[in-house]
Amino acid sequence: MDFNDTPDEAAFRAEARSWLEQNAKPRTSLTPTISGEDLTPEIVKQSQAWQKKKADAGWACITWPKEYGGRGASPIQNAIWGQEQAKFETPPDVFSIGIGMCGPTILTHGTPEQKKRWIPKLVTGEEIWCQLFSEPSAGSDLAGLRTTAVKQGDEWVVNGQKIWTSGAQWCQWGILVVRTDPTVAKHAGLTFFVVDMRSPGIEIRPITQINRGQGFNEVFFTDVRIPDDQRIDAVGNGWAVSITTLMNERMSIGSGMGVGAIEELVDYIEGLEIDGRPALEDRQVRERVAEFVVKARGLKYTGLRSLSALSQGKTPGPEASMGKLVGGLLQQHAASFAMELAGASSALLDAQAPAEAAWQERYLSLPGLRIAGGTDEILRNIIAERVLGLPPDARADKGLAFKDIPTGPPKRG
Amino acid sequence: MDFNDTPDEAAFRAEARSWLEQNAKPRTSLTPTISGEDLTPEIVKQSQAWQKKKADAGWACITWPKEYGGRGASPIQNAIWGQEQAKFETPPDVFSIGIGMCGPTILTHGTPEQKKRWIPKLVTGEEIWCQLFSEPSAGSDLAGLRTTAVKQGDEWVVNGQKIWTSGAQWCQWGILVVRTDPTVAKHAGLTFFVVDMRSPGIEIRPITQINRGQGFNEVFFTDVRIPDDQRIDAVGNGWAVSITTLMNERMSIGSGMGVGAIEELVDYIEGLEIDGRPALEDRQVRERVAEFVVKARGLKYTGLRSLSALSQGKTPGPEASMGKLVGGLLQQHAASFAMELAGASSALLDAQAPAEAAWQERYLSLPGLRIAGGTDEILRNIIAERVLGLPPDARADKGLAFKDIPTGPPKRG
Amino acid sequence: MNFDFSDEQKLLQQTARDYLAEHSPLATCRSILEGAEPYAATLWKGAAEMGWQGAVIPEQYGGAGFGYLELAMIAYEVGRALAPIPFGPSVFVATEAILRHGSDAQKSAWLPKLANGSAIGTFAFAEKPGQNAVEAIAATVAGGRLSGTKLPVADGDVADFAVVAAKEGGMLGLYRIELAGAGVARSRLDAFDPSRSQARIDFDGARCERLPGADATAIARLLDRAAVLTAFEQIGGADRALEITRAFIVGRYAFGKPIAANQAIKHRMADLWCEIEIARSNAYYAAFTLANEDPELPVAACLARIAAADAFEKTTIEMIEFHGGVGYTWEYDCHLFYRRAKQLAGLIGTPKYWKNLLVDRLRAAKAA
Amino acid sequence: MNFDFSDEQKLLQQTARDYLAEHSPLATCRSILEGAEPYAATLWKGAAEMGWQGAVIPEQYGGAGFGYLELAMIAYEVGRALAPIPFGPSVFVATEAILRHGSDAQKSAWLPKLANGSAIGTFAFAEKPGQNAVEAIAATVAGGRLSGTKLPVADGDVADFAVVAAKEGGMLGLYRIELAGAGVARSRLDAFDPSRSQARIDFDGARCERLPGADATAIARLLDRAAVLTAFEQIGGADRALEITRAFIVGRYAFGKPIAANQAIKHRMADLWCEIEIARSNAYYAAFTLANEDPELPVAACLARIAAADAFEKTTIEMIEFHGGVGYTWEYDCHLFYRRAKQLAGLIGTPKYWKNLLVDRLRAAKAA
Repeated sequence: MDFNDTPDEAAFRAEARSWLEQNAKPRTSLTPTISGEDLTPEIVKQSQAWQKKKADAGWACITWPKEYGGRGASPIQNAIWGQEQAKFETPPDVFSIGIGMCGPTILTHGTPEQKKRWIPKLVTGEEIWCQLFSEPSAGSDLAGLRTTAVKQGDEWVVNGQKIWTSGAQWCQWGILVVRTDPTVAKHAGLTFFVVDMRSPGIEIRPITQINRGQGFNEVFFTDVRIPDDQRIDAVGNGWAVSITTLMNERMSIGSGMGVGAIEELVDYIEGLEIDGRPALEDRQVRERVAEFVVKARGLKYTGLRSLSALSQGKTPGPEASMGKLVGGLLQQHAASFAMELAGASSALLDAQAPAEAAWQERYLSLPGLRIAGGTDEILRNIIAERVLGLPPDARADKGLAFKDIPTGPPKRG
Repeated sequence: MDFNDTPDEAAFRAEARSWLEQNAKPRTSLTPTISGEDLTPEIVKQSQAWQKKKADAGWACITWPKEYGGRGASPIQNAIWGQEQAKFETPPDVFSIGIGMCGPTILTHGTPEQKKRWIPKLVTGEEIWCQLFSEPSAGSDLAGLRTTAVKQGDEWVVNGQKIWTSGAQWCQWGILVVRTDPTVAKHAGLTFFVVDMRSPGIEIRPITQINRGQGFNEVFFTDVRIPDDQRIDAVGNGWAVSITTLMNERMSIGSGMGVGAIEELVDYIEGLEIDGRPALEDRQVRERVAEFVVKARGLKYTGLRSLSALSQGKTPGPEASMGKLVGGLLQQHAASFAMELAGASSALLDAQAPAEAAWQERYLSLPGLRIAGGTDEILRNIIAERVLGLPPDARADKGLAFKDIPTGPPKRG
Repeated sequence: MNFDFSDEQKLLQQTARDYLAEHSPLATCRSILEGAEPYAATLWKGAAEMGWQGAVIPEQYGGAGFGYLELAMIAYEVGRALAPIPFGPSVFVATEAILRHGSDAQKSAWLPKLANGSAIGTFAFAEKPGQNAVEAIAATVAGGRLSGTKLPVADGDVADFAVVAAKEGGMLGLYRIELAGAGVARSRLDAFDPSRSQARIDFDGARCERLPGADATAIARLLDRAAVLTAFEQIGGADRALEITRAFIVGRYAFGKPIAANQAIKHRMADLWCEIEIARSNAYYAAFTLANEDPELPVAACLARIAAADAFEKTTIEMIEFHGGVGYTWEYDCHLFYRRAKQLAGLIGTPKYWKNLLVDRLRAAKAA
Repeated sequence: MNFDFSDEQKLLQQTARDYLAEHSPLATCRSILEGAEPYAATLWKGAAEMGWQGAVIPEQYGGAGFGYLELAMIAYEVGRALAPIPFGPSVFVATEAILRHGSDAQKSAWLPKLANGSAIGTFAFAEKPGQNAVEAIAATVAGGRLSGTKLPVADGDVADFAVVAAKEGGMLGLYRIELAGAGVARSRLDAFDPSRSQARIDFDGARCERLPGADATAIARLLDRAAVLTAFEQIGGADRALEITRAFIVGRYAFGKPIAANQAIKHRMADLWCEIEIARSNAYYAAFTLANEDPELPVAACLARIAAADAFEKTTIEMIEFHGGVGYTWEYDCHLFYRRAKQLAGLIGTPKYWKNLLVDRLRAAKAA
């Protein structure tokens, strides 16, 4: 048991760090960026420039095949690269969806032509991608989605609405799953496409979050036409393709989510006085802090264990769901606790109480963290069923054709 | 809003108290007796004697009709009687099941003959009753019970097993629900009987609890014969009759479960030193204590609100389930906390650390409290469905004949 | 034994609910949250016409002459509606302070205006983060002039006067100050719950009037009464949040059934209901001690404050989670409750502060 | 980067598991719990033959010469089996104390006997309820003789000697005492977990040997190491409890389906799994610091102790609840785990104590 890199890993880390040192400046603040920051054209340009710079040097999408602009690197090398890059100031990443989810999906299910067409420009940052999965009536129950595509000649005509699409307004392409056959079971009637976000009939409306952030959008489709050569995998096979995407979404490991926030909580409380006495003289405060730290460190070390698995060539499984589940609740409880310690100042989002305002802001951001990318309840189901092997929930929609599945309370009268 | 009795209530309370003062001595310890104490023939005799004394003076089963030995008193008068009696030392009650559940069920569903036959001797304490509902494979899912009764002439022949029967070895009679038709839906195939506990074919085995108490028994039925005139209500109507029994079980209101335990926790901690300093100087201890007291007092006042409802002639509903749900968890957490404060002494059940041992004993008793008479999970379902009106769980046994309901994992092979 | 509100009190409550349903739907709270107005002035005037601000002010001073039980019912409805008006600080604290501890002159001068809504009062004690105890303040009074900074002061930007906690010769007292007067500088602050405004007030030798009777004990009782009434406001908010959540989860379908059919949700709804009932029962008992000037008030106020604040916060956290994605949107109303729960929890000492008070008071009660 | 145990260590672990499956099924724990024997003597001897008691004792003293990572794996399996032997007090504390702080003579005299199981040691520090800090003791030493009462002492009735915390001239130190010797009176006490025995020991001028190196700091590190190893024992117990519960809820049918299909149960099982994983990760890190004499050990030991104790207790509480009625019977094994979780939590300072230590140590680490 040790934390040291193997010689190969150490060499790779050194190579990565030296390139980063020559091309970026060390990061000062460790504040985790919570979803929902507002992008601007400038930020997007910076992000694209940074991606281009990495691509030119062979540091973009490093696990992807060389032939498509990747580096053919191993998962552990990718994790090492991530650790090192995190130590440097880099522009907000507008490619996380494209590189984290869209690319891997196309690499897995796309034709050689499709890969050649889309992957290289994704690597160089020339084209930005988004994901069009969730719908107002299909969140946790993604396979219950209602957006339809109907074949006309060698085109598909799409109508419906998607929601929770990050940065849609900046994207050239989106991955889209729609219903092409409502007469079969819900998972069987789906098909997966790549859609040009500039197509006529697409309308994008930003969603304002409770913290006033606008990281997400609603995307409306009215008779949007998609050439059949932008279909990924077979008609009716959309669910299998979507699963690949979602697996990659939940892959984010070694994150140690919430660790930074708890370290900041300790620093905040270290400097706080409650009614004239140091907060850390208060055993209730001390013990709550200890409980937060135990969880945060546990998540951090769990991340290291996952890295070890990667390092040994194992692929992390559903246990990765724990990071978001435990980390989300942990941070919300920590923010609430910080607000309680602040007393009357917990009522402020004002620069007159900047340290407190930061916790109030967190308290407004965290409910989103507990919902986006799988609610706590979905994550518990994943752990219960896929880690512990417990039976699935009793299903009310089992064996029904999609069109026959209840979607609301029975009508009275 | 006031806590004072109405003039009528005050008069009744005075009458009750004066009789109690003449016939019992004031209670010294307020320790709540937790289920599982072991009865002895002496204790049973004392309990019967006390019941007889009350009956002779008209203070037994006071809400029951005068013609059967009751007093025709109102529910609020019954509650007042309970409050007053609780202030006096009385023998352990061996009639709580009979008076609390069996009697009311017979009074509601029995024939005049059945009432005349059983109620008076229940009132005088001459005959002790028990309940034969739960089975090893039918706890929360009571209607899934498997004990059968088959009609032969004007008798029924019962085979099967019941469990969690309190004080079975002291009883003359038991109320019994069994399956008389496995070919219909599970709730429709049940019938309700009164069984003579001295019948041939009945075998009683005590169950030892984790706290070594033996308050409950397993009862085995082998070709036990019950005359048809001991059937309560129609064949196949056993579920409706059982519901009456269970409603009465959950009726126990104004109890303020856990209030006494938390008062004792405060007293215990008041006298405790942690590493040489008063425990109540420790803000973590103070705040935990405060949280316990808030819950306990809340339960106490909730009981008073239920009494008010009674006083105004309303009957308490499913909200009574809250007392056991919140009170059970509250006490288990309190016992665990007391053990943590005791440090190394939490390892003892010894007279060398009597105050600590009492909390350890509680910690061993409380898991039973959270299970008996409805688990926490069943109580949450009752509150969710019957108080909040939320939909029932998806049912896997809906519309199936009892014999077709899965009772275990599918056989491999 | 009648541990419940009377039919007359419930009728008053229903009237209040009907009035607020018409004049303070959640859209009203949202308009203040999103707009420039610090509070709903029309609603404030309307409430005064209903007699709410003057509920416990004697008729001789233009009040309605109700009792505290009536005021508790009104507070509950104000909470249910998330009414964006300076009700608590002005009615539960400022009005009480003058009513209980003001001179005859102060009463005659201010109670009528408070009753008819033409004046708004507030309470200023907090000076910096981490402060809960009124004792732990730095503001001082000398020669009838008060100096110090109060941060934050709820409604400090809109109140006509503040009841300010300060020390004169080391002794804690309450002082009434005109906020439009000389030596007072106030600025509105960005609020966590913008439907209720917050301000910073700097006093630099501002002329002030002492409230004669307000010694440390009197101030403690003043806050006890405010805690009880605020608890009703919080329980009102929690009830409404639970009702809205209940309606949503019953109507929202996933996997072919209402999401409310999932135990993960229904059991936590049951737990929330229990939390709120525990809070309600504690608040009822506290209201009884308040209405009867019962010596148990100091303990009962702690019980009510702790239970109500925690129940409201827990309910609003689950409210968003159970709504899922839409619950996290600005467009839905969940965040109005999520914000208000924290705003009320921080107003007059957080639950943590009251928990420690409770233990002291339980021990004192036992010793006595 | 290899934050995991080696294949050799896992092989050793598997050997231990196989051995205990044969020689220490839960029936063995139950037989001690129900019978008069204070511990499973045969199992104790067998464990010694496997080299467990001497895992970290150098071969020159008859030990196996393994490292702490191997001992951690053994501790985990001992915990999984709820093995009714005086393992922790003798191996994690008494043996460590002599190995680290004993004189050469003490080492030569005792390490071989400890390694081959012919001697049992224990640790005596607690004197009365509410005590967690080793510093807060009254036992004193003068002229090589120790006086004072230790209550309770785990395995105090069966140990051949105790390492006793006492003060000499106000200075805290550790002293080795023969428990069969003069001036020592011991009595077995009724235990909350009768599968592990507890005793009271009264010392009245009992002859004792000081462990030279054992000053306050050394004692703190001694307890840190014990905390890490105990954490593995606790996580072993928690894993086994969760496995047994899982098997039960999958096989137990109600309402026509396995009770494990109810979210009320499966989601709480998921939460328990997370608690245990958090504990495991903290324990792994602590084991790393232990094996490498890493300066982070004092912090890591707190993390491991707190997380493991809480995870084991929570798991055993749910274990009974999810088993329902049968889980509350003496006949089922749930209570064996329910008792052991609390026994281990109280052994060397409860989580509450270690939480406060953690904050001090985090601040010290930051200051450094």
